[in-house]
Amino acid sequence: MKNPYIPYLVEILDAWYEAPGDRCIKTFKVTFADPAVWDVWSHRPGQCAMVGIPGVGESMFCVSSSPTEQGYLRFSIMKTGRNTSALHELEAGDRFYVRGPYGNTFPLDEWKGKNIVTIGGGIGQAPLRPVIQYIRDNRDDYGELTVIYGARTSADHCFKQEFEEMNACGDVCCHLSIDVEEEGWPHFVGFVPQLLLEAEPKPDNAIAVTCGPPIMIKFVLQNLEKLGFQPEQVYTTLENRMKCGIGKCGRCNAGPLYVCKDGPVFSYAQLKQVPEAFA
Amino acid sequence: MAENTRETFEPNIVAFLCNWCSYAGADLAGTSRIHYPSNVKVVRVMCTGRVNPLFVMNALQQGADGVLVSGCHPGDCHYMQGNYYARRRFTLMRRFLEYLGVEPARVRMSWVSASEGSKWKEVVEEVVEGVKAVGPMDQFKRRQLNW
Amino acid sequence: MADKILKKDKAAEALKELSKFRLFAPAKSDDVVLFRQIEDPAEACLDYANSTVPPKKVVFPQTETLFRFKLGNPELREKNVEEEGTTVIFGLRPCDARAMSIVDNLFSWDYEDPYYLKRRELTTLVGMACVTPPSVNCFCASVGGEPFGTENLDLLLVDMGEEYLVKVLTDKGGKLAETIGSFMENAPEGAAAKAEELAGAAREALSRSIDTSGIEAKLPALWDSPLWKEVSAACLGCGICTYLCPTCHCFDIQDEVEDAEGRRCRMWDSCMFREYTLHASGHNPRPTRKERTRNRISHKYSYFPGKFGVIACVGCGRCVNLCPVNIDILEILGKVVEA
Amino acid sequence: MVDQAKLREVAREVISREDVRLLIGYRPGTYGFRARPAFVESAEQVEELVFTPACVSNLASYLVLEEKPPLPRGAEPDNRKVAVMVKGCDSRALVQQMVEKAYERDHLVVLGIPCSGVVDMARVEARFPGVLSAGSIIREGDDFVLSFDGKTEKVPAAELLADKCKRCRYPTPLVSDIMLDDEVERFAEDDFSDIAELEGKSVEEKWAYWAEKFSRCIRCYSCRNVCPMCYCEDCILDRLKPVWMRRSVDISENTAFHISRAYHLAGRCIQCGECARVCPVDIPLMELNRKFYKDVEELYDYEPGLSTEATPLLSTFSVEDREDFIL
Amino acid sequence: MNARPKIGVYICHCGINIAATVDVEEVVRFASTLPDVVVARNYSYMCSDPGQALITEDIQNMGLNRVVVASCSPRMHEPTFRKTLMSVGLNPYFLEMANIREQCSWVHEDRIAATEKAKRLVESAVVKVRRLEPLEVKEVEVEPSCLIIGAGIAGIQAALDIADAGFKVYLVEKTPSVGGHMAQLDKTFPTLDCSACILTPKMVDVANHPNIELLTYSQVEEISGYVGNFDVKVRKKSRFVDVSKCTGCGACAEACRQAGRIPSEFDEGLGMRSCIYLPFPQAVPAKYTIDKETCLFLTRGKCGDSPKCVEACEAGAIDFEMKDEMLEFKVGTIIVATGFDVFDARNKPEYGYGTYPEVVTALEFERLVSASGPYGGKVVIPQRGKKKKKKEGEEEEAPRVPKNITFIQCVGSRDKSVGNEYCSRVCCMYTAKQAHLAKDKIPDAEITIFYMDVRAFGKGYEEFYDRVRREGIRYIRGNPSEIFRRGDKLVVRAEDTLTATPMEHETDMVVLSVGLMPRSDRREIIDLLKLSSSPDQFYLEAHPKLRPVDTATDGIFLAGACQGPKDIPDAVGQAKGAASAAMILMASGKVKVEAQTSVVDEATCRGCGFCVEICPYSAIELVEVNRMGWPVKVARVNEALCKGCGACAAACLSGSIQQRSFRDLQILPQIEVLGVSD
Repeated sequence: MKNPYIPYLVEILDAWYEAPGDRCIKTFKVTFADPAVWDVWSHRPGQCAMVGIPGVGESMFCVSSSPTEQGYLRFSIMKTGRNTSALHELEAGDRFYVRGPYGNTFPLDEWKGKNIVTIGGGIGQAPLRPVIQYIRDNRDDYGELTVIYGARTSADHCFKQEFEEMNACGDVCCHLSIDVEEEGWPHFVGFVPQLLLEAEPKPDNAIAVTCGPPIMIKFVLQNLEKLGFQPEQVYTTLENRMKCGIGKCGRCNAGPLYVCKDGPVFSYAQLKQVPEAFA
Repeated sequence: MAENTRETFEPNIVAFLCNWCSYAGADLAGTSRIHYPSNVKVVRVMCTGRVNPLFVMNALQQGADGVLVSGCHPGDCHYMQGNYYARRRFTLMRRFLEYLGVEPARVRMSWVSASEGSKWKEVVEEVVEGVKAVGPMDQFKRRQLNW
Repeated sequence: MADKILKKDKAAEALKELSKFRLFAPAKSDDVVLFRQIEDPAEACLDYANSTVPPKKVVFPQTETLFRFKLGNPELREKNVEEEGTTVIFGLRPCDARAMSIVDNLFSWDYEDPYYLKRRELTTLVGMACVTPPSVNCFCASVGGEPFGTENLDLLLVDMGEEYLVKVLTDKGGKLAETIGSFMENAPEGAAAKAEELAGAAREALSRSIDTSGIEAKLPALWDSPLWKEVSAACLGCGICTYLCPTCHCFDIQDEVEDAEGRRCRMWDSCMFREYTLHASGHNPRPTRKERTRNRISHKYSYFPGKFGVIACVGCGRCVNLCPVNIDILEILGKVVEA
Repeated sequence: MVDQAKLREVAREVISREDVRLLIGYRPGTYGFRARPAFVESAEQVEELVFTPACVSNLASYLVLEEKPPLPRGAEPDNRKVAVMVKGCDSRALVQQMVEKAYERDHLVVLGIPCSGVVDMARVEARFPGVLSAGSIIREGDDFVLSFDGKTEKVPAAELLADKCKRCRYPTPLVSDIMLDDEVERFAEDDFSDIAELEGKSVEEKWAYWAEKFSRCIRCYSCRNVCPMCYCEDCILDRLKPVWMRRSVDISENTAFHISRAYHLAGRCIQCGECARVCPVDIPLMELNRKFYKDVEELYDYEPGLSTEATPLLSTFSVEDREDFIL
Repeated sequence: MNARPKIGVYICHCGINIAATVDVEEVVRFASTLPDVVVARNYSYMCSDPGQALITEDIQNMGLNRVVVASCSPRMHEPTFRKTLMSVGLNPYFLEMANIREQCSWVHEDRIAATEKAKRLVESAVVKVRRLEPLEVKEVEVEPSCLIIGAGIAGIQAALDIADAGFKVYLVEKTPSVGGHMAQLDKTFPTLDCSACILTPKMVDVANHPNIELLTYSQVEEISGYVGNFDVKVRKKSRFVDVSKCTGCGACAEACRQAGRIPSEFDEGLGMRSCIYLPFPQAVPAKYTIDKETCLFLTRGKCGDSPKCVEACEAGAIDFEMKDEMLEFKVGTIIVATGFDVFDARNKPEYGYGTYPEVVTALEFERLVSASGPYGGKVVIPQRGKKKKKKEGEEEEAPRVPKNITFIQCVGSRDKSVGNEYCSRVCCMYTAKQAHLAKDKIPDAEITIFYMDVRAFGKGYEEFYDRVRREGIRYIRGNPSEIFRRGDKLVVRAEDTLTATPMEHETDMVVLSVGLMPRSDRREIIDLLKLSSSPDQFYLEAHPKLRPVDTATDGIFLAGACQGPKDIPDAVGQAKGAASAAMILMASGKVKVEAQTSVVDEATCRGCGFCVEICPYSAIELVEVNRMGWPVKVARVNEALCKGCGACAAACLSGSIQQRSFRDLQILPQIEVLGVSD
């Protein structure tokens, strides 16, 4: 069995900024330096990988591309610390290391035939992107797809072109927002939980998936409850500090859960049992 | 590089020099073409007051055989007091390191003014000779990360 | 293999023989007993209560290289544990041996940890039964252990006064016994019975105990209990209880670089440290020592048993003996039981 | 020795005050002769309070150890005072903490305990091994009287006394609001002969001595965490940016850790001895701190923790400071 | 967003200055292997235009964002290359230099060793430049006004110069009149000009100058801010006299019930004044002031049936209800000219000052010999403490004229026993002057001067000293040990150190040449302005040689004897220097502040204040901030005051205060590189 601590070398095919600022977000499109790795690599939406540079460190990120996107992986990374700063310095042609895929996945098979609502805020859209992409690539298997997304300003919106393209395509019902008024912004102004009430998705035969900052999640969950969603219908991902990614180092535990192994995807019903999950 | 023996041992010394006096003094040694050993490598700081005594520890850990801190003569500090603070800090740190078993010859301090190019040479020579006499600093070195 | 006798005056020779392997045995540094690699049998101190630092570090070193790298070179060189060769831990207490089997669950769960497991495979455990409890705070019997426990041991030595009774417990143990066979003789009739007697007495001599049944289920219910604030108030947030715990296994991973060469290594970490859960954003899911203490106890007595079916505590008493402010896990568990 | 009834009575009064939120004292430990910190928030809890020669902890540490998780929006911080029991040595920590502006004097209610010495618990436990049931230690003249399991034993104080007490210069608290007993006269002198002896060894001997000690260090940070003077929000030794010291445990990094720790206490250590007491692997940490202490006293005639008006040692200088080693 | 560091390394041959000893090609090869180095080049003269063009072209073509120049000392060309970077829009602080000439090629002979060292120095510059951050050179505006504290001759001169240059001056004087000590003097040495004659015109000028706001009887209470922008609060003490109405006629003083009972400060207590008084006849402003410490009405609430002064004042200027007034204004610069105190001779009890009326201080002697003084310029033994209001018809006891006068020099100077090691610089000369004046007034007097050394270093001084000696004044080298009374004489016991003979010298009068002392209230100014003192307790200048009028704080200057003992020409000279230094700032209107300043990470600062204590510029203060709901104290740096020495950074235990461009994060990698043995 392969040593799980040894990462694979990847090469950056393309890299671009999604959002500016001190905590800017950069997307990397990468492929394995050794194409043979593709034979053993298979990930599902929601799964994560340890991304890093020897000499700097490693951090866990969700794979922000869907397995239906062939030949590359995508990671959208916000600059927050030492490792992410080093990663942000990289450009197309540069290389870094990836190991994984780790953790569980969104139960997309179980969700077949249902209406799916994704509710994302800021960089929280990164784990939702593969869900949306996967559904769009398997459009007939699912009902309505509603995408609700907001960020602080229009510049902070991740994956801008893709939303435009979705709106144009019409296979997705897209609701966008920014926190404060901006000239020329044609969509909603306000926080994501309000946008959710505005969009008013129906709970029948539906699944809601939400990712974003903790404060947003808190109010989204409240509002989903208002809209009639049951805890079993609501999914989210947890993000704790991780070191090993494979359920050994103990760092990511939230109560009895090893977020890296048992998660990152959890239903709200599950998390309600674990008080530390929202700590 | 080959193993250092006592005879061929060329110590490596990291020096912290204040911009206004000692660094200028070392520059003057250069302009005056005063030759001295090449063992001392300089980190320029604005004032010896900036030099944290823990820098000594880092240098020794990294493999330096000695450390020199040099600044303005008392009363001449460009920032009035920095060298006085440094003097206290290094007096204590040096005694402490000696207490741990680090030869005092490895932790030196000097006052070299901008006009003392020849003193800089003497200081360098004395520090290098002093460290040569006590040999390489191995005990505290970080273990080598052999590839 | 039948039980053997190792006369105490032969023990040094036997150790000398074993030192051809990577031999770890208790040794004294000032008054502190530690497991150290032994070259000279005279260094070993078999007449000890218990080691301050458990022998877990032999199989789970405090700092361990995972792989090495050169900056600018894509190649990563994996640490080869195999090279360390056969390892013997001589004279460890049954609780510490049992602790390793508990930790095995973790390192072999789902992903197998190649470093730990390889080292476990290479290591033979020679136990030393506790004829008298090493400390007043021993409570192994409350958590599934025994002063003469054999779980996970390859050989067990029982101090019979002038000699050690050597019980061979596994094939691995048998092999090791063979290498020192020439220093041993067959155990006389009645030795086993005498050992049984000693075992009984040792069990009797354990002065502390706790009824652990029901704790696993009870702990989650006590999430918001005021008891956590009470028992953690004095906590200093240091790593003594976890670093000296034979079952604690948390680690950090960091890269170290020196002059363009480097290594990725892991090192012990402690859930009692503030930085352990601290996010880069400054948010800390376990913001105070109260939450950290609750997690430590819950992990050992609820989460771990929930996942692996066994309490992650062997009752060695180290955390009680060495806590600078007398935070006492048995007192905490007592409060949990009462609550 | 402090009258226990009086101690409780005073404590009751203090904790009943509206402007006091917490009283930190001592209570009996869970086994043997131990005593441990007590955190009293109501008058009912004072019954468990004690002060005996087993009360080794320096409670001043808790004044700076309290963690402050984010306060919920709109919540007001509880600004009421904290009452704390301090021995002579401990009181110096309060003074030094105030020199370093950790809090204002009126944040505290100090219950001073003139102290004729505490025991070294390791010596007690080595002398009376296997005592589980609560035993007690009291001071009677030149002896400690230990009672346990129905027995009473008298031991000359010197045999069990903690090392720091054998050199205690300030047995009576230097700062207090309520003194719980009569002043204790200085009963010991500190000539730093222990340090001088080590200083007298060769560099090789010194290095060997310390290397052996430092090699045992497991970097549990108990010495740092227990120290009443170590309370940085974010210790540089935990930092990754920059890395002052690696987390890996080996002789080089361990030595660096101990140098850094001791240097950061130069002119600040008040000799409570807690670091050495808590070290699980018996590294003689006070021999490090005391080296600085000795030098600081010799060179700068400075003792930390004596006056709240003092200027921190390394934040000041004298033009006349010695510089005989400077080229 | 972070741009990845793209470093260009430029290695200069400096003709053969570097290339002869350092294998430049080899250093280039080495540099190009270092992480993040995009390009490494060498050139014969990097500082030449084509050399700089190499750098600017690479910045533009290759997108370099960090530059290392390995050449001569940064003290030489750092400004040059900073400008090079700026010229193509790169922040000038993205430059690091490796000094491979002065500190390498010129001082080492062995080519291999020098090359190895050059490589390490370049590597050290590369790892540092990689972590440098862009800095902004800030400028602050300078308010075109100056506060001058103290209106002695130094303050007056500085005020006039600055005002004449067209800048606003606030001249603040604590006492009711300008003039200071110089106004008390009779003649000045060595020219024997009348002190008042040369001073009073200037005093009048400051009062009348349109650009000077003269604030006498006023005290500075608060100063905040920094160079160019100081906020000043001044307390204008109440004179209880409406200066707009007071005509200075003096009727009030004559009428005062206490007239002649209050010792006059100006006359050193030898003369008397009223409670309402003009310090001296030529005082400016010529307005009366009521001394609230002694005025019966103000101390007891009652002065006979009604205060006589009120009755006497025809202008109705007296107002007992008058309150102190607070003034607030902004200035760009400050000159401190607070002067000196004279040594209190009571601290040398062996000389019997205060015990024997025949023992006077030199300043008292000035008042004695001054024609405007209490004895009309007669040299007499003053009748101290006897000056009760004489009864009607009572014969006044005539003061005794001394026939033998003895001067003792170095009283309170060059004297470790009183803590003053310094020479007061003026005593030798004023003693000679006073001896001359005494001889002039009492030609048959025997005059003796005890001295340690005579220091006559100024222009015309030695000549004057010579002249005085030739006048028959006896100089005895020796420091008297004691003075005691024998009959109606005083006996000075001393040793003539030139002949090594002990002696007793009988005399009628002793004049103690007291030295100059720092002001007894100097702490107030030190606290107000955060000034430092030198070991002699006078205010400390920024540099003893090159910045003698500057203080450590930008925009604050020293003039006159507050910085150290000075005679009048020196005080005036320094005042003009301070004025010109202040005017440079005000004329340019802007001042650049240091960019490599310290900065605090408020999230981790524990507020211990070590840095606050340590900062020689008082640039750091503790402020309360909210940390997740909790009020905590943290250090904060005033960047306009910080000079970038970094002493705070080395003092901070938690590494929370860092110096820009010299952060731990930037220095530690250098140590890592340089520490490695080759």
